[in-house]
Amino acid sequence: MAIIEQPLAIETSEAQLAERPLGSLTRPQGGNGWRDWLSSVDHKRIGIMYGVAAMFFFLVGGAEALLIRTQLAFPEQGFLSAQIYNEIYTMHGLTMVFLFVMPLAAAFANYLIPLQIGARDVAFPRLNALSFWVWLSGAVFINSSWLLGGGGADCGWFCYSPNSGVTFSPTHGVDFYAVGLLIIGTASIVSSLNLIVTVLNMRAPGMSLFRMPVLTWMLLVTQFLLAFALPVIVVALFLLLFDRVFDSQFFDPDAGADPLLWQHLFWIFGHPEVYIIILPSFGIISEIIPTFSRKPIFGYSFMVFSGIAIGFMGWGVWAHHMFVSGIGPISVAAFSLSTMFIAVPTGVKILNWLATMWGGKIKFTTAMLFSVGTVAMFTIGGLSGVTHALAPADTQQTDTYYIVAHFHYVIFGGGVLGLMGGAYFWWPKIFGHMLNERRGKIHFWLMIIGMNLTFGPMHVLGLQGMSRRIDTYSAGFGFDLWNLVATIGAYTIGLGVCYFLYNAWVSKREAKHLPAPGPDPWDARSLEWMVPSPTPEHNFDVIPTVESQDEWWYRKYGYDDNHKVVRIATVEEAAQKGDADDVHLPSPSFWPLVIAVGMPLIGYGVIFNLWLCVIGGILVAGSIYAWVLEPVDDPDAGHGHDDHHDDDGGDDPAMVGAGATDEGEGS
Amino acid sequence: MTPTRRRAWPGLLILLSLLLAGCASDAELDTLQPRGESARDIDDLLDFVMIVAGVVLVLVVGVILWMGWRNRVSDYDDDDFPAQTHGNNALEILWTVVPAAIMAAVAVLTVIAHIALNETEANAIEVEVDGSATSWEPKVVVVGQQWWWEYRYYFDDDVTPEMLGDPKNLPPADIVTSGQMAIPAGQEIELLVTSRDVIHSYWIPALNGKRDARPGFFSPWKLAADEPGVFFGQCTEFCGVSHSRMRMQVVAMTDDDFQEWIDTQMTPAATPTDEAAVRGMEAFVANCASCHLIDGVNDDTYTGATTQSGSAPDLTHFASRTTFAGGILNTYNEDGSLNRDDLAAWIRDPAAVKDNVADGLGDGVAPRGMPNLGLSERTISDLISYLETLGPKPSAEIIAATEVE
Amino acid sequence: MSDTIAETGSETEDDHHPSDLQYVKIALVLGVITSVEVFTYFESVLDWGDALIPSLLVMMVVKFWLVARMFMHLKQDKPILSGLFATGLGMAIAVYIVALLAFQFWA
Amino acid sequence: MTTTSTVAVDTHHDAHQTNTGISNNKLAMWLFLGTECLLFGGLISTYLLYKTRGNGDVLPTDIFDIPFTSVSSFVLLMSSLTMVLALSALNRGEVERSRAWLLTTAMLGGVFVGGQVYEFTTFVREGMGFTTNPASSAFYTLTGFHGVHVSLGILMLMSLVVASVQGKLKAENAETVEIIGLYWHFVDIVWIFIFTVIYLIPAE
Amino acid sequence: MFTPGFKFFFGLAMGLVTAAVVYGYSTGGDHVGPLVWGWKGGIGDHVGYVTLMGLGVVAGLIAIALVMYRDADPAAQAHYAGVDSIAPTTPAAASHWPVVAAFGAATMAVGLVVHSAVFVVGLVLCAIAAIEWTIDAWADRATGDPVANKALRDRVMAPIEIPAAGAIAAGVMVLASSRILLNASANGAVIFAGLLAVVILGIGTLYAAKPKLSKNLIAGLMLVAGVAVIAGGIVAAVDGEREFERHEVHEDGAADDTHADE
Ligand code: HEA
Ligand code: HEA
Ligand code: HEC
Ligand code: CUA
Ligand SMILES: [Cu+2]
Repeated sequence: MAIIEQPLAIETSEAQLAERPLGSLTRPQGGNGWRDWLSSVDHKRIGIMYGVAAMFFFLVGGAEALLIRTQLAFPEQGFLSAQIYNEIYTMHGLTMVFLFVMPLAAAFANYLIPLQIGARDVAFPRLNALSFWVWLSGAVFINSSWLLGGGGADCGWFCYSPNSGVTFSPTHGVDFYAVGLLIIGTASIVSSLNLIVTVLNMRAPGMSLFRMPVLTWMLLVTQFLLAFALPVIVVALFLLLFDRVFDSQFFDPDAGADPLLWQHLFWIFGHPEVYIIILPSFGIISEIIPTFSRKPIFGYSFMVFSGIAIGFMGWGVWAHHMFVSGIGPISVAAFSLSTMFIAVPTGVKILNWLATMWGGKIKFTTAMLFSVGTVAMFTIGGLSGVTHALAPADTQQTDTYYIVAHFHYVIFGGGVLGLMGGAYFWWPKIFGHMLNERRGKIHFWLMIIGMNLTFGPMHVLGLQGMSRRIDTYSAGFGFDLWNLVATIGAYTIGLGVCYFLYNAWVSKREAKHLPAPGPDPWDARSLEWMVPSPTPEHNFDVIPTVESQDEWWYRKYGYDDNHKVVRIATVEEAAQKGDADDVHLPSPSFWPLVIAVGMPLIGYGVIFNLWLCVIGGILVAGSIYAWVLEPVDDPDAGHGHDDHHDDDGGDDPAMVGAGATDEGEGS
Repeated sequence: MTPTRRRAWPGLLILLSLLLAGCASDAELDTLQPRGESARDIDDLLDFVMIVAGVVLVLVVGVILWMGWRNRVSDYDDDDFPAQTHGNNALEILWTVVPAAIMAAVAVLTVIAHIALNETEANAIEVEVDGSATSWEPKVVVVGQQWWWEYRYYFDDDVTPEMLGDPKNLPPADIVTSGQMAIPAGQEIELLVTSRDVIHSYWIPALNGKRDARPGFFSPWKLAADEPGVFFGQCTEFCGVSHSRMRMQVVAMTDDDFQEWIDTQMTPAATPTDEAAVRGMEAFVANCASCHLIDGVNDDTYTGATTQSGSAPDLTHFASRTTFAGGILNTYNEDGSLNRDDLAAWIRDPAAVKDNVADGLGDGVAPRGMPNLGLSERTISDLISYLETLGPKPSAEIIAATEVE
Repeated sequence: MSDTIAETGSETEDDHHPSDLQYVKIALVLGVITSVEVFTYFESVLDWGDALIPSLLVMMVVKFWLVARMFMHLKQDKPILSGLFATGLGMAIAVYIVALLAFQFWA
Repeated sequence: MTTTSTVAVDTHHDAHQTNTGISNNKLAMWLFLGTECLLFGGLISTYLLYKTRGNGDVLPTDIFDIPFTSVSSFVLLMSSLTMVLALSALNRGEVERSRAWLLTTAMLGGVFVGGQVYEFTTFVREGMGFTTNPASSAFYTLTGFHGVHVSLGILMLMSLVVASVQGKLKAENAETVEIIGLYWHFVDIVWIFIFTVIYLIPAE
Repeated sequence: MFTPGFKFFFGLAMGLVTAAVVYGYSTGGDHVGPLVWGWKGGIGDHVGYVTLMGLGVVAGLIAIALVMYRDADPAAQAHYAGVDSIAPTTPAAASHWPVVAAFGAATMAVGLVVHSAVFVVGLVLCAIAAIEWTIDAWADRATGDPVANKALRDRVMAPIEIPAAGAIAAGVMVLASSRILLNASANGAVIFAGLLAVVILGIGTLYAAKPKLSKNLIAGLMLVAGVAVIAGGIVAAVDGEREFERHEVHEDGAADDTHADE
């Protein structure tokens, strides 16, 4: 595969190995084989692995979506049984949110943050690997419920109690849901701390916070949201798990418990979560639109502050998911109002993108098409969101397909399209060759037509009264036509997705006959474009000193006396060569992977047999200590030691602290 | 050019589809055709917001299209740059303030509608209960359970959550029915919505928005129908395997019809005379009485159903209802005859008609839904004959209007 | 948050951590407050009336603040650390108070 | 320019040239503590919401043993003192003294957890189990999570003691001790909160 | 090809898996359950089966890892180093684990007669000795270089030994003190807990204040205190807990579990 053939800077010599006759316990060294991906701590490789895994789960979640749509194509179909349908849509929601969009955003965050801020790696490279592997083990875990748990979770992605209790959901599906999300949540918390520290601490000289690219800013806000929102669902999941496994009484109404507790905890997490989904995409298109409008982003600081404002306001609106739950009219009114005003900072962003394009020279590359599509589609979704924000109106809309339409427009139209645009944009940087543009545009049109065909009619269905989460519907409610259209649309998206994969495959083959794209194929603006494509393992030969926002652009262009833009350097002159060979890099490690194997063992243990927990626990605890005892920088790695900024915190038992605590929560 | 023109049509599609939705006539759950005060308030609010949203959408998409047309270039050349504007504070403040102002206006209307939706009026009406005139403030206790709705009418008491106590063990009511709620038209009906197991949601789109039925709690809600008629509904909170088949209806009647309905419902079940029906009653006592109640048959021994929710539909006036099994099946055929086929299918194997979790359960696990009792065809036929005697057959119009597919 | 953190921070930087004796004194203060807290439990000693809950909360906050400021060195450390922690703490307090309000916890 | 300016005035090793002047580890720990606030906040709110939901059975507030819990609270408070003394000793390079304080801190933590085991056992014996009612479930979950945090803290402290005995804990490593200390103090302030809000403020 | 490490762990894995299967069938496993991890059929006694099987799988995985990485294979090392062979080494020092194992066995025997807890302690001791001993033995012969062998041993064992030692120390403290507290009266518990804390604080302060003070004195004090606590704990555990009064059901009855949400 394309990814695995990445050239690497470090080569191991046999003589070095012989100096340390420690057999398998030898610290892994960098290399090119598949095994080196397992132990890699390179943020770029980890980013790529996140991306590949996310795309895989996109296919899984998409296949589930197609099953849903096939079942709903016609009234009264028995293609899927009601029980299977419930499991499928639940797993569809979970897969898409936790196993596709979030990791895909994490892929961009991992790959791009260090490059955009001019760093060699993230603050804690091994912890970064840990996040990925633990996330992956959680992802596999939650899906293993199809085989081991007697079916997937069947309670909907927000899994309201008491329907999620053992009485009403007796298979292990919900246990897998709880444990799986705990594992994934732990991984995401760790990764968010890592990335926050990276942005705060590892910026290149001169890269002040307000010179950072908007993408880095949005990713930073996203990481803060993750760091603060995930602990809340961690609490909720523990309560659920304790109820199911240890018979506690948190959600049993007969014992006097209140089912609303779950709803509050879930949505306190859940609403920030939707901004976690959208903000990376906002950041991505904030890089693409200026590049292909040949203008700087309009109102940089407004963009940044509105992102921060969204981040904060996102914490005060959660109960808009509970307008009909019976939280009382005063709460409803308060949350209804707070929700409406979140349209304001979001609107600022939309309008600033338009202003960026205004008067620009717009080149419709695939990436640009996706970005503009994102703006338009997100606006549709955002506006239907505003109609939900009116609590009285929402009493008609909630739990209907109108909601389904809203969130697919914002998630798919806003989030996924933006991420796709990002893929086209950074593909050459990551893989060293372009994705074919002509096919890319076909891909775009398939996606945008498909999504409007799929989700557009859902507005109508919802307003006509079609409930969501129903495995089938009767003829005669006026649902037939639009459901069929939606199904056709879904298959159109499916075609688009396949076409994208085809494009990726063929573009890779074609690339051999095409000239290399060079460091800066798009005439772009931020620091990652000053290093060769694909990015060398050490990122920067010399850490650049930053003097302005859009630093890379200003290294290429300046103004003449008439304030007209003139080129002052060619890309070749300004870019780095990527040939430094004395850069010190953090050493690979296997322990993250081992910990990631231990986590699901603990999980299975909680569900099936506590003794498995003991084994998993020993594995995890042992690996944490082994990790701590292993020096950050392998003394045997034999490389020049220069301006080393990276510190893994590895030899600090403090990090055991962080790790061990999460671990404690996970067991 | 082509791409830009095509980009127009997503927006158009939505507008167009909204129009179409408004015209759809067979959409019984349509939220855009309000038939009651609350639903109309909501609809008015939505209309206004839809216009605002439409304008914003047209503006945003319009600007995108315009720029795609005006500013498009096919390639860049080294010294051809547009003016490098970095921002414009006045403009940006403007488009912070204007949306905020629009939202503030929307907020005012929202709050007004919200208050209207949560107010109840005092509207006692005169009904005759057991031969004595009673002033009744129309109020119905709505109880959800997997996967059907029960309605309880208390005519004498002041119905409050305190008086009702535990939803799993409600005080005896004057009328207990299921699937179809009868109400007097033109009156505001207060509801107390609750559940005996998981969360459900009560929703009659033509009359009002929805309200969750939360186990252990009574949520106040209301609805009103302008005219007599039948209004369909669907449980909208996911509640397990047959969530999609948990439906309901509201039948709004003239005052006279409503009084007549009360009278029927207050009469205990007649003892059958027909031979098959007598056998059916015996079969009922033998097989069904552990869950179902028929007033005059097993009300002295009945202490609740052996189901997870502790309840099963009250069958005392079964034949007076035109739908059964959570509002998915018709009790009567179009020609007015008893729908023996569906009834037989139901009693033969309920799970085959409507998924449930009632068969093959381990010890001590209570069923959710009605189990397959393994009855012989003959017993089934007898039972149906008996069920037919339970209450008067509704009028042909009602049968036609309430028909489900 | 700005990139001047390093510079501005450095001004508060150079004052030294408290001495051991100061730590012991702080611990004594903490201990005394705790004793007062505990004594509220024995109502016979002193009837606090309506002031009970407010005073308990105030004492709690003082203890919390003392430990965070002095033992955890927020006082000497860069303000960004206080900022980060306060964000989490403030967010938690705000969000959960609102949630409890929605439950009519104080009604 | 940020990296070139002031760095490591008080940090004890100068390896880190970070934008904030704070080492990655310390920054990460503080952030982590920030997120922990939301975790404990959730558990505390759950308990507050449920503290009267006894379903007719014993409530935690019925059987609290305030005198005993007061002693526990003192113990934890004093362990914060010994923790900070350990750090301050190590900062001065007094390895032995610092080890003594670390061990003392760990042992005081042990007494606290022992006290918690005792408390839980008495409560169970008195008829309030984990599954008795929502209030008891919430109580054990909250204090249990805190107890697990303390226990992990003890484990970290013991690891430091081992490192110290092996001669690996020197003044250069003071920041490690500081960071673990931060965690320890945080666990202490969570208890300060719990002690007042859960134990001392009477139920209704 | 197959290194000593691989052979050792692979053998161990086979033994454990076989043991698990045998154990599973002998404790009520049916059909192919014990062979297929309970996929079809029962596995018998869960605890034993899962423990044995789990350890077996872990050993198997280690074995695979070892062979994959050409672990500690003197021939491989020699190949890398470019020499013909590496001189075999003999263990540096005699092992003290047999003594521990013997002690553990004796404790088990005593435990059989006295109390099951004692038996468990013995069992744990034996297990520890067995593991440590095997690893030592393995590491001693792993490569041709005693320093490397030591490093090897430490890489395997230190990550387990350090947390285990810490956990045991803390665990003993927690267990012993809580037993004593449970044995005391309610007021006694308060006093004891306070006293214990004061003693710890006192010794700590003493040690910290006068690090130069005779090491023996401090060590002695600590030993005395430690032994006192452990002994107290054992005595208290044997003596049992004090009498507890089961609480009556809360009179004001069910918490308001029904109310409107107004
Ligand atoms: C990417 C994810 C994402 C995003 C960004 C949003 C954004 C918004 N969402 Fe959405 N939402 C979801 C994902 C998202 N949502 C999901 C997944 C659900 C369902 C969960 C479930 O039940 O399973 C949901 C459900 C949901 C509900 C609950 C519905 C219900 O179940 O009853 C509500 C209610 O208020 C709501 C509101 C909003 C609002 C007001 C915004 C705002 O942020 C939108 C703001 C944007 C605009 C308004 C457009 C641009 C603005 C302008 C051009 C300026 C001018 C505009 C005006 C003056 C109006 N959303
Ligand atoms: C990131 C979030 C995300 C994304 C991208 C999507 C994408 C899609 N969603 Fe999803 N959806 C949710 C999040 C998301 N959804 C959530 C949170 C819910 C709520 C769940 C709940 O109620 O609990 C939901 C619910 C939901 C429903 C409502 C179910 C119900 O209430 O009963 C429907 C119905 O049509 C639907 C459809 C689709 C479709 C057609 C797509 C399409 O865009 C998918 C396109 C992708 C493909 C078509 C994949 C193509 C792949 C292939 C063709 C290859 C397949 C082959 C192999 C596996 C080798 N979704
Ligand atoms: C273990 C409990 C149980 C037993 C026994 C039982 N039922 Fe039911 N029955 C139910 C439940 C629960 C429902 C509601 C199911 C639904 O709508 O999903 C129901 C629904 C019905 C309905 C539809 C009522 C309505 O108004 O929607 C009929 C008719 C019925 N049962 C008849 C019978 C007959 C006849 C028997 C005996 C032969 C019987 N039941 C035995 C539990 C039971
Ligand atoms: Cu009841 Cu859905
Ligand atoms: Cu939301």
